[in-house]
Amino acid sequence: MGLSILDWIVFKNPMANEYYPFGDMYNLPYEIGYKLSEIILGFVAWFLNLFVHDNLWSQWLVSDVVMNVLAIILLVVVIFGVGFIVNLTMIWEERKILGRLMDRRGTQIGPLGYFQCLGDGLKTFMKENIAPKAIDKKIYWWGLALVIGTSVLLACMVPLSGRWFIADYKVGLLILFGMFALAPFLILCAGWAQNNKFSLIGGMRAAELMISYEVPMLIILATSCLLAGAYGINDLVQFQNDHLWFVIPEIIGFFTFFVCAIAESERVPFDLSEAEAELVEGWQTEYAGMKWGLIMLADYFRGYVACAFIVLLFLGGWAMPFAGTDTWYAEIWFLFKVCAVFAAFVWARGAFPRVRTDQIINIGWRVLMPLSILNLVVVVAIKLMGWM
Amino acid sequence: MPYKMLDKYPKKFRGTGIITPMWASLRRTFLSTIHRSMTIMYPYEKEWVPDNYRGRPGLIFDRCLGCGICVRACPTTCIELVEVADDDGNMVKRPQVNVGRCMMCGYCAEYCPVNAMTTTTDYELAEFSRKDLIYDPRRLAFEGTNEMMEVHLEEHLLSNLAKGVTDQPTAFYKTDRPVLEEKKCISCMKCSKVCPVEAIEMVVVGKNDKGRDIKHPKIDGEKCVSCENCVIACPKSALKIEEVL
Amino acid sequence: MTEEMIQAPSYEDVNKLISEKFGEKVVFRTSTKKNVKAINEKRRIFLSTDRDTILELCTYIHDVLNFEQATSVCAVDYIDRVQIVYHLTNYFTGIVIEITVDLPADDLHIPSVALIWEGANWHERETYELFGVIFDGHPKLERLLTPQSYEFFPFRKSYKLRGSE
Amino acid sequence: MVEERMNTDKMWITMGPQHPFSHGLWTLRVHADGEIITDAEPEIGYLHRGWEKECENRTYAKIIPMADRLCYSASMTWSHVFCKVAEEALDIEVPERAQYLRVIADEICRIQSHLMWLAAVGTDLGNLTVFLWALREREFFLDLNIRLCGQRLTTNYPRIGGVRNDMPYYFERDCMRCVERFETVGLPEIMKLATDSSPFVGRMQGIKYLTAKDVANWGVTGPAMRGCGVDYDVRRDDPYDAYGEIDFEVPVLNKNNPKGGDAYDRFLVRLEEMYQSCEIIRQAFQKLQSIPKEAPSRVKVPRCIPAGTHMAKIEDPRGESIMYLVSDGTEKPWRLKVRSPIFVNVSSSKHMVDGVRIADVPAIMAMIDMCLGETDR
Repeated sequence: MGLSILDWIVFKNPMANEYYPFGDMYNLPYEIGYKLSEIILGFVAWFLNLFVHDNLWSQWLVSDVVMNVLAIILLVVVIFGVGFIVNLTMIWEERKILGRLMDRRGTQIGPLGYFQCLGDGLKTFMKENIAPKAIDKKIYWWGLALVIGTSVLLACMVPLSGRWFIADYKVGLLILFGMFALAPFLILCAGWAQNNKFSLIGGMRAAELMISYEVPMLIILATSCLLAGAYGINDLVQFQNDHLWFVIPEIIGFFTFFVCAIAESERVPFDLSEAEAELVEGWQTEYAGMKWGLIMLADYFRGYVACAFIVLLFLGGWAMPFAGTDTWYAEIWFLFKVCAVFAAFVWARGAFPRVRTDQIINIGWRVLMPLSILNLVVVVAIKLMGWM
Repeated sequence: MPYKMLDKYPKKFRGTGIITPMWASLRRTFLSTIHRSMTIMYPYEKEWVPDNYRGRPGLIFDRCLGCGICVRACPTTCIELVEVADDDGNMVKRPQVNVGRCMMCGYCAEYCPVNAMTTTTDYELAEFSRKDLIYDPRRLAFEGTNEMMEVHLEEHLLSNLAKGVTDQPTAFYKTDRPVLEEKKCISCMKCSKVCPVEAIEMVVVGKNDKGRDIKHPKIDGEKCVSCENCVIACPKSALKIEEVL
Repeated sequence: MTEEMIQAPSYEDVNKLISEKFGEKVVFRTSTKKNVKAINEKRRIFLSTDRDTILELCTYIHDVLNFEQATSVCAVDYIDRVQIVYHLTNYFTGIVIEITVDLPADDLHIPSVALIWEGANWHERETYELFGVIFDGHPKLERLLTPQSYEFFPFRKSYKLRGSE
Repeated sequence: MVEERMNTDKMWITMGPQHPFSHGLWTLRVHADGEIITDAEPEIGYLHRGWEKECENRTYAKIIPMADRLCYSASMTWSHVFCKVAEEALDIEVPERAQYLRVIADEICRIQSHLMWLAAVGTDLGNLTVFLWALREREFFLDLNIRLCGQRLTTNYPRIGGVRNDMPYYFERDCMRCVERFETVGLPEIMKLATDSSPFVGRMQGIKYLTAKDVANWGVTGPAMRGCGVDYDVRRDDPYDAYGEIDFEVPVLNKNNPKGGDAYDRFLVRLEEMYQSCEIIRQAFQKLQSIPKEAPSRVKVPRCIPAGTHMAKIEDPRGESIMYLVSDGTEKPWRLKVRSPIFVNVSSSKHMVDGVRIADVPAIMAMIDMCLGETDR
C-alpha cells in the first residue's frame, strides 16, 4: 500500500466482498454504503498510514469485515434516510393538496412550503413532554416504542426496486403484512395503558377496525399472490411486468384494497381510533410533546407502506411499461407511483367525513368482504382458464 | 313560495353516493391551483376595508370642542378628557382613548356633535405594552380621515313624523337644550365656566336682599351642543336637559 | 285529563276558558300599548295569579289549552317582593301567555312547573341560583351557572356591583 | 393496581370543557356502556358573565353593543331583540325603511350564522373541507356586514327607534350579487360534499329520532324543533318588523310523522332556511324600492323608558330569543331577562344523546348549533 490516497480508496466491487450479505443479488444502497465506508475507512487508514507505514490498523480498517460492517450500517442509514425524505415529501404533498382542495394555500415555509414539516417537527420538540402519573408505565412506553418502531421498520423493509431492498425474502409480502397488521394490537395496548377513557375507547376502536378490514385485505393479498404464483415481491413485480398490471384483472380488488389500505393506515375517513371530534385525540391523548410528533410521523410511514402495497400489488411496482423492471430510474418511478396513490388518499380525506364504528364494520363485512371474495373468484377463473 | 331545496332532498337520500363529493373536491383542487385560492396571505397582503369600517376611533383635533359627549356615550368608559396644548399653545381638553378597552362600537363618532370623533379603518392595534394602547389626542388623529369616516346622526322626531314631515333629520345635539329651574339657581356661575362652546351667558335678572346681582344662565340655543356639562356641574340640580321628541 | 284538549285556542277562547275555570283567582291585566304589533293582533295575554293557583293554572294551560312550551321562567326582584314571570307559548296560534306571581320577600317558595314542561327545568334552576327562589317539587334544584360554593344570590338587588358602570 | 382504579362496568366520560366537539366551554358528562350512552348530564356556567346584572347598571343605548356580544355569530339578532323590547316599552313603531333594513341585516346574519354552523358540522363529522368552504362563503356575507354597519361580527346596527345608518351606496347591488352567487354557486358546491355524499349523510341519517311532542315539551326551538315536526316560526306566527309583509316558507320536516325527525332532518331544515333567507333578502329589497331613499330610518327616542314590563321575541338563527324588560322610569333598566334558545336546547341534550353512540354525540349536538356566550350570559 502506497502513500497515495488512491491506493486506499479503490472502489472495489462490493459484490466481490467476502461477506457480501445479499448473495448474488445486486444491492444499490449497499453499494452506496460500501463506497461511503470505503471513502471513510480508506481515508482514516491512509491517514494512519502516513505516520506508521504499513501498520496493521490500516490494513484492518480496509479489510472486508470492517468494510462490510460499516457498509451495512450505512445501508440502513441510507434506506432510512430515503424513507424519511419520502415521508416528509408525502406530508408536504398532503398538506399542499389538501390546501388546494380546501381553497387555501397550504404550507408556506421554504420552497413551495417544503420545509414546513421540519419547522413543525422543531416546534413539537419544544413542547413539554408530559407523561401522566397513573399510567401503566411499561406498556405505555413499550407500546409507543413499538408502534413507532414497527412503522419505521416497515417503511425500511419496502423494496423500492429490484436493487433497493434491505433483505430479499421469498415471502416478503407476508412478512410486510404481518408487521403492518401488528399496529392495532399495539394501539390497543397503548390506549389501555394510558388510563384515560378516550384512549381506551380509541384503542378499542382500533381493534374493532382491525377485524373489519384486515380479513378482506388479506384475501386480496392472497389473491394477488395466487395470480402471480409467488409471495416474493420481486416475483410479483416481475410477473406484472411480464403479463399485465394486476389493476386490470383485479379491478374490484384494487378498489377494495384501496379502501382497506386507508383504514389500515388510520387516515380520514377511517381514523376512528383518533377521531378528534369525539375522542379528543383518541389513543394518542396522553402522548404529549415529541411522542405525539413521532406517532404522527409513524402514521405517515404507515401511509407510505399502504401506498407501496397498492403499487406493488396492483400497479406493477417499479415496472415501467415497455422498459421493464431494470431501468436506472426504477426507484424514482416507484416512489412517483407511491406519491400518486397517496394523492388519492389525500383526495379521499378531503372529500369524505369520518365514518362511524358501526358503519365501518358494516362496510367491512357487507361490502368489502363479498367484494374481495368476488375478486378471488374472478382471479381463480382467470387462472383456471389459463389467461394469465 | 315553495321550498327551494327540501323538495330536491326529501326524506330518503338519493345522492350519487361517493362520486359527487370526489368530483366536486377534485374540481375545486384544479380551480384553486389554476386561479388564486380564496385565502389572502395576511401580513403581506391585506383585506381591503371600506371607509366606513369601524376600526379604532380617530380624532380631528381642530374640530373637537372638548365637550365630553363621547366620554359619557362610551359603553366601556375607555375615553377620558385630558389637557393638551393645541396649535397655538393654549391648553384645551381633548379625548384620550384607551384602545385596550375600546370595543369599536363607534358610539363616540356617532354622538359627536361636530363630527370630530371619527371611525377609522385602522384595525392593526397590537402593541407591546398596555401603556402603548392608550392613544393620546394627537395620536388619535388618523392620516387618511375622509368624510366617509364620519358618522352622521340622523334622527327623526316622532312629532315630525306624525305631522308627515320626513325630510328634517335632526339629532339630540340640535334639539335637546338645558332648561333652568329658576328657583333653585344660586348664581354660582359654574355652568358658564364648564360650557365648552360658551353658550351660557350669565344675565342679571335682579338684585337680592344684600344688593348683589342675581345672575341666571341664559343658554344660547344656536351654540349649545347638549353636552350636559352644565347639568352635571350644577350644584343645586337647577338645570336639566329637556328632550324634544 | 278530564277536559278535552283544544289544539289551537283563539285569544277569546283562552280568556273565556281561564276566567270561567279560575274565576277571581286569576287577574287579567290589559296592556295600554297601541303600537306594538303582537298586542294589537291579540297574541299576548297577561295574567296575574298567586302561588297556590299557579300549578293548577299551568296544568290547565298545558293540558287543555295546549300551550306546549314554557318559553321562559324568570324572577324580578322588586325589593319588597319577588315576582316570578312565566311566558308560555302555543305553537298553533303563536299566543304568548304571561303569568306573574308575586312572592313575599321573606318566603320565596313556589311550586315547580318543571314536571309539566321539561323546558322550564333549567329556567327554574337558574332563577333559584340567581334569586334564591325555591321551586318546590323541582327534580334537581342545584346551582347551574355559578359555583356550588356560592352562598349568596347575585341577581338580587341587595347584591351591589362594584364600580359605577 | 390498575384494575382497582378502573371501573370496567360503565364509565362516566367527561366531554368538555376542552373537548373538540363542544363549541365553547361546556361539559357533557355521559355515562357510557362501552360506546352506548345510557345517561348524560350537561354542565354549563364556565362563561357566566352576569350579563343581565351588568345591564342593570347601564343606560339603554349602551346595552346595544353589549347585546351584540351575547353570541358571536348572531349578534345582529340579539341587538335587534333588545331594540325591539325597548321600542315596545316606549310604545313606538320604527319607520318602515328601518324595518326592512333590519330584516335584511337579520337575514344576512342568519345566513352567516348558519354557514358557521355548517362549518362546525363539517369539523364535527371529520370533513375539514366543508369547514373551509363554508367559511369561505361566510366571508362574503361578513363583507356585506362591513359595508352595511362597519364591522364583521359585532354589528351594533339596530338602534332603539331604527337603525344606525341607512344602507350605503351600491349595497343593494352588492348584496344581491352576493346572494345570487351564494344560491347558485356557493351553497350547491358545499352541498355536493354534504347532502350528496353518502358517508356524510350516513353519519346523520337515523340518528336519534325526536318526536314533535317531546321537542316542544323540552322547549327546544329553532331549526332543531322544525326538523322534528313542530311548525312554528316567530317570523311567521308572531311577525315582528317587516316580516309580516314578506312571503316566505318556513321549512318544516316530518310535520305529521309520529316518529319525529332525525339529525339529518334537522340538518336539511337549516340548509333550506339559508335559501329562504336569500329569498327574504330579495323580497325586502324589492319592497324597499317603493320607499324613497330619503325616508327616515331612525326616530329620536327619549333616554328614559316609562315604567312597566315588556317582552319581545325574535327568531334567532338558533331558535326563539326573548328579552323581558322591567323598566322603572329611569334611564337604566330595572331588570333585563334574556331567554336564550341554546340555554334551553342544551338542557334537553340530556335526552337527545340518550341511547346513541359516542360517535353520534357530535352529530347530534352540532344540530343545535351551540353558542356559549348566550347560554351562560
